[in-house]
Amino acid sequence: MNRDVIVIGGGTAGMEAAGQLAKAECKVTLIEKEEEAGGHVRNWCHLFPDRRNSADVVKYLSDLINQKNITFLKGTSVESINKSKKKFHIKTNRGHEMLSDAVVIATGFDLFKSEKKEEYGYGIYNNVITSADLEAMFRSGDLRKQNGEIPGRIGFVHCVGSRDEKSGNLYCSKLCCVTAVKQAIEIREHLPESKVFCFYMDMRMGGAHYEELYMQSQEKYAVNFIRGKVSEVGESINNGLIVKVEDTLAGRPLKMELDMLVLMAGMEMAEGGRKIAGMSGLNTGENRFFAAADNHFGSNISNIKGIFYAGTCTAPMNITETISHARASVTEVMDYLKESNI
Amino acid sequence: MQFDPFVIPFNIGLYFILIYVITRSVIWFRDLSKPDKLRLQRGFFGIAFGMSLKEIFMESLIHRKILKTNLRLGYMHMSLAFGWFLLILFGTIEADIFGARHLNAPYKAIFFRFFNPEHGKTGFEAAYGFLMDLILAFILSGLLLAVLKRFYSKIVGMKKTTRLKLTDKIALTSLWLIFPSRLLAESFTSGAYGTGSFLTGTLGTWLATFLPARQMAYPFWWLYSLSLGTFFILLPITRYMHIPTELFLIFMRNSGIKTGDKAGTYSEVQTYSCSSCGICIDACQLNFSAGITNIQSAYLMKAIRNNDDVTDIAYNCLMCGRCDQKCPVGIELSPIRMIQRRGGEAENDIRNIYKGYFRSRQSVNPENEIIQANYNFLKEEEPGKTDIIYFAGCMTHLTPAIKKSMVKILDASGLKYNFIDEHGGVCCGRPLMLSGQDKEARELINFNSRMIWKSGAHTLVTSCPICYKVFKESYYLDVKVLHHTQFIKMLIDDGLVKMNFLHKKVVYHSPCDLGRGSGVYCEPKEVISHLARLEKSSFEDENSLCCGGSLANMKLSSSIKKKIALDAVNALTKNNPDILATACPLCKKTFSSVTEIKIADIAEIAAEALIAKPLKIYSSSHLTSIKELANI
Amino acid sequence: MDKFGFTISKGRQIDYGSNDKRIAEYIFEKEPSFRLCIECGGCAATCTSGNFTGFSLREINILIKRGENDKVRQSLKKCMLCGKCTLVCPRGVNTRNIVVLAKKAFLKSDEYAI
Amino acid sequence: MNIEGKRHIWSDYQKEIADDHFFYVRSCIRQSFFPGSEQFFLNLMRNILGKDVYENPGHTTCTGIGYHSDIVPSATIMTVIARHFALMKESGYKNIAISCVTSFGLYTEILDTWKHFPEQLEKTREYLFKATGREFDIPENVAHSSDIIYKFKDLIAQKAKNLLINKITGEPLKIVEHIGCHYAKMFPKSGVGGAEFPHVLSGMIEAWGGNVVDYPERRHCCGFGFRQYLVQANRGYSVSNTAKKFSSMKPFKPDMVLTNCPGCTMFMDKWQYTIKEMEGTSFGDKGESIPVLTYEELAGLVLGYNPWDLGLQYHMVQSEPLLKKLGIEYDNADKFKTKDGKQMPIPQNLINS
Repeated sequence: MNRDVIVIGGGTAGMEAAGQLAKAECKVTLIEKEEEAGGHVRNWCHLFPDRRNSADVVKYLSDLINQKNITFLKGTSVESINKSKKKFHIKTNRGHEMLSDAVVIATGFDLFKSEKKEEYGYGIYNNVITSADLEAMFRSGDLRKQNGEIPGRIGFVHCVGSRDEKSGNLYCSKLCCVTAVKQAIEIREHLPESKVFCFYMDMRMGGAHYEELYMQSQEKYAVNFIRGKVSEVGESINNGLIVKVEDTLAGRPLKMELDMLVLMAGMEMAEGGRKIAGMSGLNTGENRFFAAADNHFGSNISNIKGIFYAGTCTAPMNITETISHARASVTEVMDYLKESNI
Repeated sequence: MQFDPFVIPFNIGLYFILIYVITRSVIWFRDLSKPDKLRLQRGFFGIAFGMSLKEIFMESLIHRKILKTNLRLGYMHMSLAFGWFLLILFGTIEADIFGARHLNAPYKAIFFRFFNPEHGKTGFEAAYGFLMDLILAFILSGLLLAVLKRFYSKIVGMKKTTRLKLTDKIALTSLWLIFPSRLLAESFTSGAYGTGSFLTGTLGTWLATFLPARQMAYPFWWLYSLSLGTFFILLPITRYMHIPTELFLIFMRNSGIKTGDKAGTYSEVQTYSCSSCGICIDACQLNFSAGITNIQSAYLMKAIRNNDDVTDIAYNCLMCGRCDQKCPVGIELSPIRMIQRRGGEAENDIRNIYKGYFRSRQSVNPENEIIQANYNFLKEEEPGKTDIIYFAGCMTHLTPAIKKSMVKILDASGLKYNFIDEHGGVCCGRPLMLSGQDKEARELINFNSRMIWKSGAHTLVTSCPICYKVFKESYYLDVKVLHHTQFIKMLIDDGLVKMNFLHKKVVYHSPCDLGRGSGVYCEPKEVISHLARLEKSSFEDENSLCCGGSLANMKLSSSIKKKIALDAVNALTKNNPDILATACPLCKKTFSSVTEIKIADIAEIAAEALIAKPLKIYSSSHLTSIKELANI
Repeated sequence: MDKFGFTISKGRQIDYGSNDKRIAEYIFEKEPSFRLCIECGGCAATCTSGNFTGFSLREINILIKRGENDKVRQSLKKCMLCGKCTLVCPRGVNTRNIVVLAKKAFLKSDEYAI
Repeated sequence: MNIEGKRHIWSDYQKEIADDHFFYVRSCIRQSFFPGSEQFFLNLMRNILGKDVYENPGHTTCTGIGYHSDIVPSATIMTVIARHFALMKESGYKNIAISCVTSFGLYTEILDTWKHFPEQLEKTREYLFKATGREFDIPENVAHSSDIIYKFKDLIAQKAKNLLINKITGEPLKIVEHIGCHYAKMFPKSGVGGAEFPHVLSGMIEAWGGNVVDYPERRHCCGFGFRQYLVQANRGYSVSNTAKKFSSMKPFKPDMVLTNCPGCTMFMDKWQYTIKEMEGTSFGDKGESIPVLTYEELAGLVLGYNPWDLGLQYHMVQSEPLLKKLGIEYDNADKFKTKDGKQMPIPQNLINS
């Protein structure tokens, strides 16, 4: 069996797909634009809902791609994809020219650039940070304001760049709610004296154990939830952050001063994925993610025969779903290779 | 003159306690309400006196009720109380017969052996000495049980024993020391003089073989006197106050005095009558299902006596009334708890004067306009004229099956009725009462009363035992109040409805407010027997369990409530009935959430069994019992 | 002010920072299930008093948490403590105790005892 | 506060502002209440910066106040504005310079409407032609006059005689900038620096040596709100908003407020008087009220012009405390004199003087 498959993107989905393809005796080339595989998970500290160390997942994935059938190209991005007679020709920025029988696209997502929501003042007001910045603080174990003080009141703004026509993203990024709850709990653990407020539009706790985590955050960690989208952030004379929101459940506008504000940045189609869509003729949906051939039974299948999708390049997913989706893409690849007699 | 300084502690203690008890009784009597004073006077010079004496003998000395519930515990109490009583009685007689003269000071009887060391050598004297030793041995056997109970409560068949405060511990130690020190004092004296019977004589003779008995005796007589003196002086501020107080309680109860809804002499006497025997703890579902062991009635009584903040204890109770049923002293525990709830957090008003020997009465919280409830918003509507009012109750609206069943049955009966809270009614007021807010409850009661009165009905049927209890007890209505089980029973008896027999095994769970709370035990079971096969459970009638959903408890989390409910369901459904029947929407709802077994209200079973007949309005001449009601 | 024919209104904004949240803290401490409310409104929908008035335990719940106590103080008077709300609550909030505790907390705060 | 972040945003919102040859349209409020501002704008442009600014005597109100009060229908206002464009075309100008933020908002709104609904544009052409026989072109460049000052702010800074420094303390002046809502909140791309962190006024303040105060209610409306003020029953609502805004800036002790909108200047100025009358509250340091200046007035002070020539005396809140801080000499005797030295009546109830 000498079938070549190229996997574009070395995050969770790409690594899982590459690993499973290699197990199925394909010759896999895994292309990653960063210097290291692992994707976003590498930047996270602990994962919801059970708060396991993200390093566990990274280790699992790294072990998986450590196989003889896998060639890992780091620091590499795709320049062009062309198909002729069942063969895909791929050129990279480093001058590789490769042929393959099938391509798996696992370009993943980019976090919404929170500075686009200007009214929240990310990059302008000190101590307005993103969920990713907070994760970095958790990793360093040092949770402080920019001036070194310990924050007393911390707010979380849900749906930053999700469910927001103004951001151009109408969809729900699905993971931010539970991430906010997880991070709120972690803050309360790090700083037991702190008060934490989550500003949400809806609490979307759809996954397994999410609702339980939510309940725990209220019961055990006294996290406060205020239903309302933060409209704007300003600075008080003490450099505190004045947050304006409507408490929609009280039916009244509300303002409060916070020491730190965490923006729950949503997920967007990755820049890399967009480029590939542009150069390859792959269809994208209105939400800019890759459009799958069928929402129910073809979520790995693209409009070009032989190119398959894995993971969050098609829609926001959590790690569990990403890994399942990547495994499913392998099934699709194997079916395709068999049916096309490659 | 027979005297020795060692009798001084005993004498001080004895005269102190006598004077104290007299003073206290005068205060208690003075604080009684006028009618209660009259009752007590009548009771004292009437038949109640004899009843009381008998009860004092049976309960305070023999401890019949404890014996019935728990033989070993009863024996312990009996040996100590009855034994001590006999010891005093026969000791006094002994001193009277054999002493230097008649009518001796009490100490001469108590320390008879010391003052008459040579006594007991002749036949009759020896026989009497044998009797005295026998009594002492009887007491000591009980004491041994008591000591063992303190350290290992299962020995007397108790799962839990009460916890003690410091003065209790000192009093307990002195109590424990009384009889062993008497034993040793008498034994040494007997050993020295060669007297004494099978216990003191034998022990004394043996001790004299290796100890200087004559010299050893004296300190033990001191110890004996000291422990008695200490015990008497501490008695008013320890749980042992129950010994004298219980006598008052029995007299008062037999004279027809009731607890009422305010703190007063009777509630105080009851509080002091609690011996902390712990039977209420074993009976309490919060104890055996939820592991909560600090709120039971014994602790409430103790906390009231100690002037502690009782709020948490008072509110953390299902008010199921199981402890009331089991209390061997017959204290009205739930009414006393209700008084505490009404009092709110009035602990500041209870002043602990004279270090606990006297306490002023707990006063009820002053009303506070700021938080005083206000139900002015309720709009009175004109109810149509009717014979029967069906009042489903708030909870029943959450179990629509019950109200639909009742409507079906009422329709089938052909009686003229009005479903008065069909579109949502006003609460009956009992939940407010249970949280101590009687005045607010009264507003709702008045509102509902006016509605009922305006309808001209002669009968009020309710589906909810909570409503039933309050309608019966706190509404002043000229209507017959029936729980729907009673009403269905009447309909069946009168032949107004016909029922099929359902071939199903049914176990009946008696709701607290209907059973223990209102004494309605038979009708529900009779209705079930008429409709299906009624099976017995181990928790029938007075011994029935609480479902755990009780509105009376303000403190329990829903998970603990579920635990109680699960335990109760499991206990009731040991024999796998087809249906666990109840007669309360709250019980139904509580049980349903923890079990797969079908839980049904009796009304539902009845509605299922109902033989449909064409709707026709009976003329009232057909009615028998219902008609009679109209004539009341 | 009359000469202008209009006045400066106080504004409806909840000023969370300066509001008095001792009532909420008191209830949180004594009845932790107070935190579990997700404002579904089940309690208000089933409420016997809510049948007749705008009384809403859900609203009371949130106003106490935000320290908007004045309205709550008045609303609380309408509760009949019947307990239907406790039965319907999906989160096991001990709603009746919250009402009782809130009343108590108001009393205490009036006496400056909290 | 992170200025880098702001620069980043500003770079996203850089609009093109013409360099010369402006067709100037005046503001109803400004020419009535603060005539010195518009006068100085023309003076500055023509005489100091040497630009060509043309005013057409046939120019009218844009009817914006009527439009925002539901009196003037949109077809009418489009036609009125089209007529302005026609005058501009007839005068041979392609760059429009708008003095009023309300007008500016309407110009941008209407141009955007025409872009999305060309049939409306066609209709407007038809209406205008039928009514007046005129034809018009869409202007090549639409700028608010504050945009133009912003463009030349560095030139002004070079010629500055008084920088925005408190001469008494040596510290930069603390200046609140208030941007009219219709300047960029509707179309962020039409304003310098966008809607959230507009740079148009803060750029001037920084260039001329002052410090910008960012306070929590910076984005809040001045309180005018058109029909909120115009209907007397609603005026409480209008003044309440102003009170809220000033209460929020009060702790920062600003030395002055700089605005670019006629309504804002008027209401932030006059409501301070009203609030003081009603409640006795003033919002500046030491019980003073806060002077509210237009950008032209500030530019004039920076360039060393006589404050009375700039028309500062026509504000309700007088600028004397500010002038003292700036070290600008003035003669109170000249305050209310006409051009030819005649004494005018002196207004009552002025504050800060």
